[in-house]
Amino acid sequence: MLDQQLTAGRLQAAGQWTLFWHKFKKHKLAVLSLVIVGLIYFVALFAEFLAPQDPAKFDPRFTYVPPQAIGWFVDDGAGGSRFQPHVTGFDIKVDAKSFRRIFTPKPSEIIPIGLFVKGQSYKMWGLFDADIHLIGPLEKNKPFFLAGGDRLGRDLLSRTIHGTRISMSIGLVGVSLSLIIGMILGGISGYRGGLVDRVIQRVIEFIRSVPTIPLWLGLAAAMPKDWPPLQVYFSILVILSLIGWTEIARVVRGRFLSLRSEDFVIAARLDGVSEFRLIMRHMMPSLYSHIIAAVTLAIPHMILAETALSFLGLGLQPPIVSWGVLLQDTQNLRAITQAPWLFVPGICVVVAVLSLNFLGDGVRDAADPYAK
Amino acid sequence: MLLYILKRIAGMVPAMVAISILAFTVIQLPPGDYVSTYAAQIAQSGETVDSAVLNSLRERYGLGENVVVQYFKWIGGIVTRGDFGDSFEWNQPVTELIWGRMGMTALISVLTLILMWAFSLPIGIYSAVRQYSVTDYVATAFAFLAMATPNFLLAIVLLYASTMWFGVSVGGLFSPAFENAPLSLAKIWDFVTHAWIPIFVLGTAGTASLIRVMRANLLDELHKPYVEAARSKGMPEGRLILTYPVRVALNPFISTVGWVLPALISGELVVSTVLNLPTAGPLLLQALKSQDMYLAGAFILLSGGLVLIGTLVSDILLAISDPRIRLS
Amino acid sequence: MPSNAAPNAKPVLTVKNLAVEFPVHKSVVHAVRGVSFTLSRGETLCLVGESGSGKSVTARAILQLVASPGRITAGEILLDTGSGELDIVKLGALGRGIREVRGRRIAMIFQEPMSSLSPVHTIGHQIVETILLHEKISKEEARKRAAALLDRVRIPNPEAALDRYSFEFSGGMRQRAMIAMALSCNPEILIADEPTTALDVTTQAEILSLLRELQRDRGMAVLFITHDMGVVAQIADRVMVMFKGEMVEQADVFDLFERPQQPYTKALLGSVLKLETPAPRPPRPAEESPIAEISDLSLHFPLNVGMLGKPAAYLKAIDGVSLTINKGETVGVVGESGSGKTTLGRTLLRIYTPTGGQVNYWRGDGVEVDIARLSKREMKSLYSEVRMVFQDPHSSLNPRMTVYQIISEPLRTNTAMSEREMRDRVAELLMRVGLPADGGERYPHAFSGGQRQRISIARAIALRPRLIIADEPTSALDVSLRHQVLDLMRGLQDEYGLSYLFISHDISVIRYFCDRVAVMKNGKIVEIGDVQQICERPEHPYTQTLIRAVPRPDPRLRLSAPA
Amino acid sequence: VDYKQAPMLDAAVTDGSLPPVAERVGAAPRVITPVSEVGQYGGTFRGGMVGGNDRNMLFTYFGYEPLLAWDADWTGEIQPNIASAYSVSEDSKSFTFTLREGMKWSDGTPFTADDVAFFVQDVLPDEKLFPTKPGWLTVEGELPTISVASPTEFTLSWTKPNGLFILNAASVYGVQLTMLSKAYCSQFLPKYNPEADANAKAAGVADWTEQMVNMCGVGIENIQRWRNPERPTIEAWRITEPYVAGATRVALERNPYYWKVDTAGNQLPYIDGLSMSVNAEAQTLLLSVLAGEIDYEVRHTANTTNLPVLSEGQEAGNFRLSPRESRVGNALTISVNLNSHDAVKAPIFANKDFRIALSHALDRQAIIDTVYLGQGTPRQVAPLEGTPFYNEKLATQYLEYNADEANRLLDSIGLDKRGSNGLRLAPDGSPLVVNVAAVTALGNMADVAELLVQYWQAVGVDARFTAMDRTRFYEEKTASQHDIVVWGATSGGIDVYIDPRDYFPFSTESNFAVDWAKFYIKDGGVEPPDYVKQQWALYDAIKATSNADEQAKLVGQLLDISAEQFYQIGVSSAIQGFSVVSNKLGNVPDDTPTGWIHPDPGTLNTEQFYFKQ
Ligand SMILES: Nc1ncnc2c1ncn2[C@@H]1O[C@H](COP(=O)(O)OP(=O)(O)OP(=O)(O)O)[C@@H](O)[C@H]1O
Ligand SMILES: Nc1ncnc2c1ncn2[C@@H]1O[C@H](COP(=O)(O)OP(=O)(O)OP(=O)(O)O)[C@@H](O)[C@H]1O
Ligand SMILES: [Mg+2]
Ligand SMILES: [Mg+2]
Repeated sequence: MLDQQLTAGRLQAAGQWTLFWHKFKKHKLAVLSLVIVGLIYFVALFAEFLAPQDPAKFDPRFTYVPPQAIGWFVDDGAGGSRFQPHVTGFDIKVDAKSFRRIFTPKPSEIIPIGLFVKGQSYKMWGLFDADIHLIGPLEKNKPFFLAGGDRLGRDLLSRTIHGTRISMSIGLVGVSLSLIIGMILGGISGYRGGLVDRVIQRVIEFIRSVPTIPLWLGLAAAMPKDWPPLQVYFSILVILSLIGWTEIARVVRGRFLSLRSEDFVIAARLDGVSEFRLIMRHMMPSLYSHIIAAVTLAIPHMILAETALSFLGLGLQPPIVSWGVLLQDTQNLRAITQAPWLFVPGICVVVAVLSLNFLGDGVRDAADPYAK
Repeated sequence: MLLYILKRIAGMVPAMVAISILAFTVIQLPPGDYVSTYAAQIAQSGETVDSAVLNSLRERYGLGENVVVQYFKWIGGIVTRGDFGDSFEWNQPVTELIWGRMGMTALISVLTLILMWAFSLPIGIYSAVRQYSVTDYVATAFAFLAMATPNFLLAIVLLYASTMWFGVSVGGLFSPAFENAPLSLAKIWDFVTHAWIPIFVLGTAGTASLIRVMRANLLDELHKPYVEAARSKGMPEGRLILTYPVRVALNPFISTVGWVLPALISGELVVSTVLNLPTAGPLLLQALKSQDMYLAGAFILLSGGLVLIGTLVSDILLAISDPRIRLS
Repeated sequence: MPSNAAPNAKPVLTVKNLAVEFPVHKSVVHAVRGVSFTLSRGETLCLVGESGSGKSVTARAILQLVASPGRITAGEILLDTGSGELDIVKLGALGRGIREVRGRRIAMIFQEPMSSLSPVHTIGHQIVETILLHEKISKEEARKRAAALLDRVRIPNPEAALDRYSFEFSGGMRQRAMIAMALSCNPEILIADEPTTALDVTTQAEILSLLRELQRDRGMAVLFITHDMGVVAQIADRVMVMFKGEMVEQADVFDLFERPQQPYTKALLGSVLKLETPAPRPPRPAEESPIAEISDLSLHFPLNVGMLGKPAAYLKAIDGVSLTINKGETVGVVGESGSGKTTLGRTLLRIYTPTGGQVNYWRGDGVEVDIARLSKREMKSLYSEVRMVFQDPHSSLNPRMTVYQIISEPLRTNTAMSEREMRDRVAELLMRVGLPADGGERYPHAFSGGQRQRISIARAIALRPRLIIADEPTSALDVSLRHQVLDLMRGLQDEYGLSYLFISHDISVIRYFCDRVAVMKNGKIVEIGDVQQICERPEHPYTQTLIRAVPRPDPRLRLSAPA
Repeated sequence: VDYKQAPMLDAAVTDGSLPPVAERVGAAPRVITPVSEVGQYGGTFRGGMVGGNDRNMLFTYFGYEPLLAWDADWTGEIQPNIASAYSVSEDSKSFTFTLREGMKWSDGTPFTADDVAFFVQDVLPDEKLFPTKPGWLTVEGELPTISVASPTEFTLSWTKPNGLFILNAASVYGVQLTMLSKAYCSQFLPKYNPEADANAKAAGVADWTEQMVNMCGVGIENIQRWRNPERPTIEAWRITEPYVAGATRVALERNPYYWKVDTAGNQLPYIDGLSMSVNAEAQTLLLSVLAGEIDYEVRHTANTTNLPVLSEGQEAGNFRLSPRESRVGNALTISVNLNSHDAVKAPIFANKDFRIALSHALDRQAIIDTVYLGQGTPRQVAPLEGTPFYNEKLATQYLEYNADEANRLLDSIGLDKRGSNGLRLAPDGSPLVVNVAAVTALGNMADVAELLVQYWQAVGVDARFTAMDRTRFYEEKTASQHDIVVWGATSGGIDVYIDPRDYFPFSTESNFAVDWAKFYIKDGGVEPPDYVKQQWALYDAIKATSNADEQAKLVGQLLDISAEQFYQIGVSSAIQGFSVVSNKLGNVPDDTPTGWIHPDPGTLNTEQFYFKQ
């Protein structure tokens, strides 16, 4: 007699993905995170258009200018008010003793702002010229610092927006690269065991012993001088990830050593599955939770790595900005005590990292057969 | 097992040779040498040095020689006399410098490590068992805040807060008064008031990632049938989780736990520098930056050796923790 | 009536209208629907029913161990604590209340003993821990007790066995370790979910008598889930039959066997009888050509690998076995639990590398190879010809792959089928082993033990193999399904002329399905011969005991049957 | 006179372990006029060092004890210090010094001309102790000879004139001559002690030279000067907790035999002891400063970047900012490499019009406002206005912000072709990429460099900023591999003739023409055009005379050539410096110049600093 309890039906086509999505959708925070991550990438993609200013444009009058607040209504002169989004200008005084600019908002100086305004021209994706910015002052050269200005009077908001691009792309390339290498080599090492394992483990030990700082310094000097800064940075990152895979490899190996004697792995082997597929499709999913956790943890690391790199005079070179580079400016007492708005990129890092993490959580749960 | 360990230890000799060559090569990699670093440093403060002086310095330090010759001299000294050479910058034998710092380093690192594990593992376990509870969210948020804050920054902020608001003197592990005083209760208390900042700063990022990794791995284990079987015996939940799934979930930690040894020396260089800790880190960083070759080399050799030992320890622990690994 | 239970004694356990549901993607599986029954002190209630009918879920519900996302949606489970009744449903899954119940009052033997033991703790550790949990005695004493228990469940060399790990145990040994662990709690109620599936009949008989003894001594109530009507006939006081999540019949064991009321029960008993006789099979050709020839094979596991990396001793799991499997033939392997059957099967596929001997295999292209000496790559070409059904379906199915992925995997690597063709093929396979096609998108853990076993079989026959090593492939199936699956396998044999190495402890299945039988004990084949001869005229004394111990599906035949 | 001493010494004098103060200060102590008032004894001075090699902090704070001394205002006037008097021979070849009667080392042994002779005869000529001789003590490679007339009088002489000798003797370098106590240090020389080498080996070092360096320090910048508490010194404080690796604190205590007194007859120093924290990083030190844990700081944290923070922290930290005058030639130097090894770039860089164009392309006021908080005025690299060598042309030419002029000049020198990105091409049609390097650690300069490239891009020069670590920067520019580097300026006061690196190819620190400079110091290099040789000749003439007027005239001529050649581009006049001074610390003057050869606060006479009670 057949088991008919489960009513016979069609074998579902995109079964697993539907299932995955169905489960993922239940994780509200993950969905929200997906949206935020989407937004972040949108910002990265359209940075030139979204940023009100050229990120490198400096203005001596506005060094360390505090953020301006957006006002919505202005006096129409007849006792009433009318709708006009605006920011206000500043009275600027230079403190004679500390040589610090003191900015006092001047409510009388109204700087009307608007959407899709003409501003500085830029080359969109390096392809075509444009000068429309999503938001900005109607009059081109009026001060507009929604997130304040930095030590050279550059617009922090624009810099943060442009920084999104680098931080959310190149850093992730580094993470993925070391992840992939780590998974494959660790996988082979743990699955095969024996001689292969010994060799790979010795290589790992060897790589772990490489002192990174002189390596960085050496690499920075070895890069051809006429390479654009982005290429240099990218190359350094790639090389870093080439030596950064050891930890994940050790973990994968450790788990594989015990996994490989599991029946389901043997069963897959008896199915004639290739070694690569066996490692990546059959064994690796048992480690997805760990890998997702490791990735979400590695991302802030990579984003912030630039900060440490710049400490040694490496890393990204101006005019390219990234969150890590921007955060570099916060690492002195001046920022902490007098210009807290410089931490805006830090908030971006936290938001990006948290949403990537919750996204990861959602993915983990959706891929976990036991989860609700 | 014993045989395995002996074999591994024997295998370390060639590995050490390879590492020493590597260390030596990498140290040579950055442009310039100690003397030019020195010259650059002097020049920076507007002081001058003669290029003749530089050349004679090079000669004195043997920097002019062929790299291979330099390597053999160096390694020869280490092997035959245990002599790691002299630090150019300090004009002191490297051995004196290194061991002086290692004690404090070990103390701080071990304290940090213990606190880190003591906090992160329970929290990690809790947030796995109570997935998506308030505690879990709080732990997650903390973890990522900690990860997303550059340690360097955290250190400065804490230092600032502690000096400006609590009036504790800055950096280091002791107040000047206790710096060279003999051990006493007061000195220990002084140490405690100073040590919490470095321990906190050094520990946060690590704690955060331990929490997340523990949680992730435990989540995978919690549904295994053997956990249910154990539960059916009526075991108290806490003990059950600790003896069964946690043991398996520790595997990733165990795989890399040995590397805390080399991290004693080469981890968190920048932070220890900012915090002005009398540990190996700042000395190594300084040696690397000033290309104080033998000092840096000795540290790297030491940490290379610790990598080897650490990996071995990890492998042994791995085998102890999981009998399935032992067999292979 | 052997029961110590006074006929009208107050029941220790009363289940009323129990319902358990599993919400799955877009729908809900009603695994248990309105089941009610009672269990009295000293009584044995046997729970039989179709595979997937909700037996295990019911049993788990009693201990609040329904796996998430399952929930008990209705009903009461009332436990008589001596000082009033306790509703387990209200206790919740965690917390002190339910912990007091688990183990101490109600202990459980899980259906899948293979996966229910911790892989990283010794057997001894797990049993000792259980003992210490419920009794205040010293560690040494607990250890002694554990050894005694292992001895009682017939694990050889119990002292040493305490220090071994579950993966070093054979399937049956693990199951017995599980039993020992459950018994070590001295429970008032024992829930045994198919506790003897992996045991040979002699061992099974001993375990059953052990249970009976305990029941007599302690007045333990037993809820015994099984599909083996022979076992039911031997031990049940009352029998409850489940079908599609509902209880369809409940009766005294004698009544049930004599006067089954429900069609399903009737069909069940009918299948039992059908299995009593061998299936009709074409005569063997006069000229047999072998497909695999095992000669003098041996495999020794190192034991207690010491500090110096030298094993203290070797366990001769296979000790000079010679056996020939002919084309189109089914060779059965029976034998004591732990005698090396599984190991033999695994060695054939080089999961273990034999320490000695040869395994000559004639490949589909006619080439003869020695499996014992093939390289990894050469071995790979054999995987599509020789397939395996694992003894433990649970651990052999990747928990993170859907059933569709699992079954299609051999197709994906060994054939050039398109995704669509694969889907059709998997649907067909599922249907043939009695699973609905939409089961393909679920993960293995969401199935019952018997369903998983069938998934395992479907995977093995997905390709067109020439030899299948089936390690107790039907142990978790109820009789009717078992019959159906065996017929399926037979059909494939007729169609493609494939050969089976069929490991089982169920003599009726062997008799029904095999051409020749090898009897194993202690790693050796003690007797080999035609199925008829072995079943009816066993020569070796062990075989004789074995055949004698086969439980008959007739309660009147049991030792203590009332006149 | 009735001398008084610090109370902390009273007990030792009473119990006889120290002689009475009058005996200790000698017959002719130097009398220091306190800056504002006679101070009080006592207290511990708290300072902060950064890193393991910050020995020159100790040197510039407490080790400026030269034979002769400069005044705090650096007017150029030379004061007696260890030497109470000196005379120069007519031909500037020999120099006679008179020492103070009864002056003693910190261990109580007499300080005499023999100690100087010990250095000049036994230490300086030694190839191992002094493989390279200090430049100011040699004249064309020749070392001085010394003749000791009496314990308090000696004469140093050369066969050729050494016109800059007295000037140098009053600078930090002058400390060199009186560093070693013969009584103590001779024990390490085989010449005086046959056991020296054996003793050295017994102490675990390679040979006697090493032991000598370890125990006596020998050179002014040797870290070992601050390591051996036993070494006798003539400085106001002697080391007690040495500056060794791993030390987190360095401490010094008063030298009871110090040979200076104040106008009231109090033996100096006023302050009992010094406690210097060793910080690994400047930010930590900054925090200590803000927390009021530092009594004087000028070396590491007193810079423009920190000015706002420090300025606002004055009250909380109980300190004030005391203005310091920076006498450097400019806020920074922009050096276009005249000796570029790049065949395409070399002629462009060598073209003065190119540099003029780059100069006109800069809006200096904007840069000053942005980076220097508006301090400073647009200037080229030149001696400061108000100092004797001010040269108006050098200081003020090509300052005007005039992009059109810049474009015109660039077009005129063959850079008129532009590529697809709108940037100029080299005459051979290849893209002209100009790398502008600056050192990351020097934040201000990197910031300026970042702005510079924007201005130059605006006139079509494809300038790109490269931040570098210090060593790489130094290596590249010393090998003349750079295009343009941004670096600090030096001499802008009377030190122009001591270190004229910014005004002609003088040393490898002359970033605009390292190869030519190498030729000058006879270290390979490339032979320069005549105008450079002319400058060299002028400088040699300066060194050959001790006549200040003559020297000033020659410096003027030399700078005229520099102005004509426009070697380097500047941005702003030197940025006003400051030092952090605890409000408790008395006798600290304001508005004094700082620098390396005229070190701050060493020239302020730290021995007369005191803590107000
Ligand atoms: N986690 C789950 N999710 C969804 N369905 C489940 C889950 N666990 C069990 N089921 C379904 O519940 C039903 C009852 O399962 P149960 O394990 O009780 O069967 P059983 O009677 O023990 O069968 P067998 O004899 O094969 O062990 C089965 O149809 C099974 O598919
Ligand atoms: N990996 C292993 N390491 C050590 N011993 C093992 C291992 N696997 C099996 N054994 C031992 O080999 C013997 C034979 O085991 P095997 O699994 O072949 O028995 P079996 O005949 O299949 O028994 P069952 O009917 O109980 O499944 C047992 O004593 C078992 O303990
Ligand atoms: Mg079941
Ligand atoms: Mg078996």
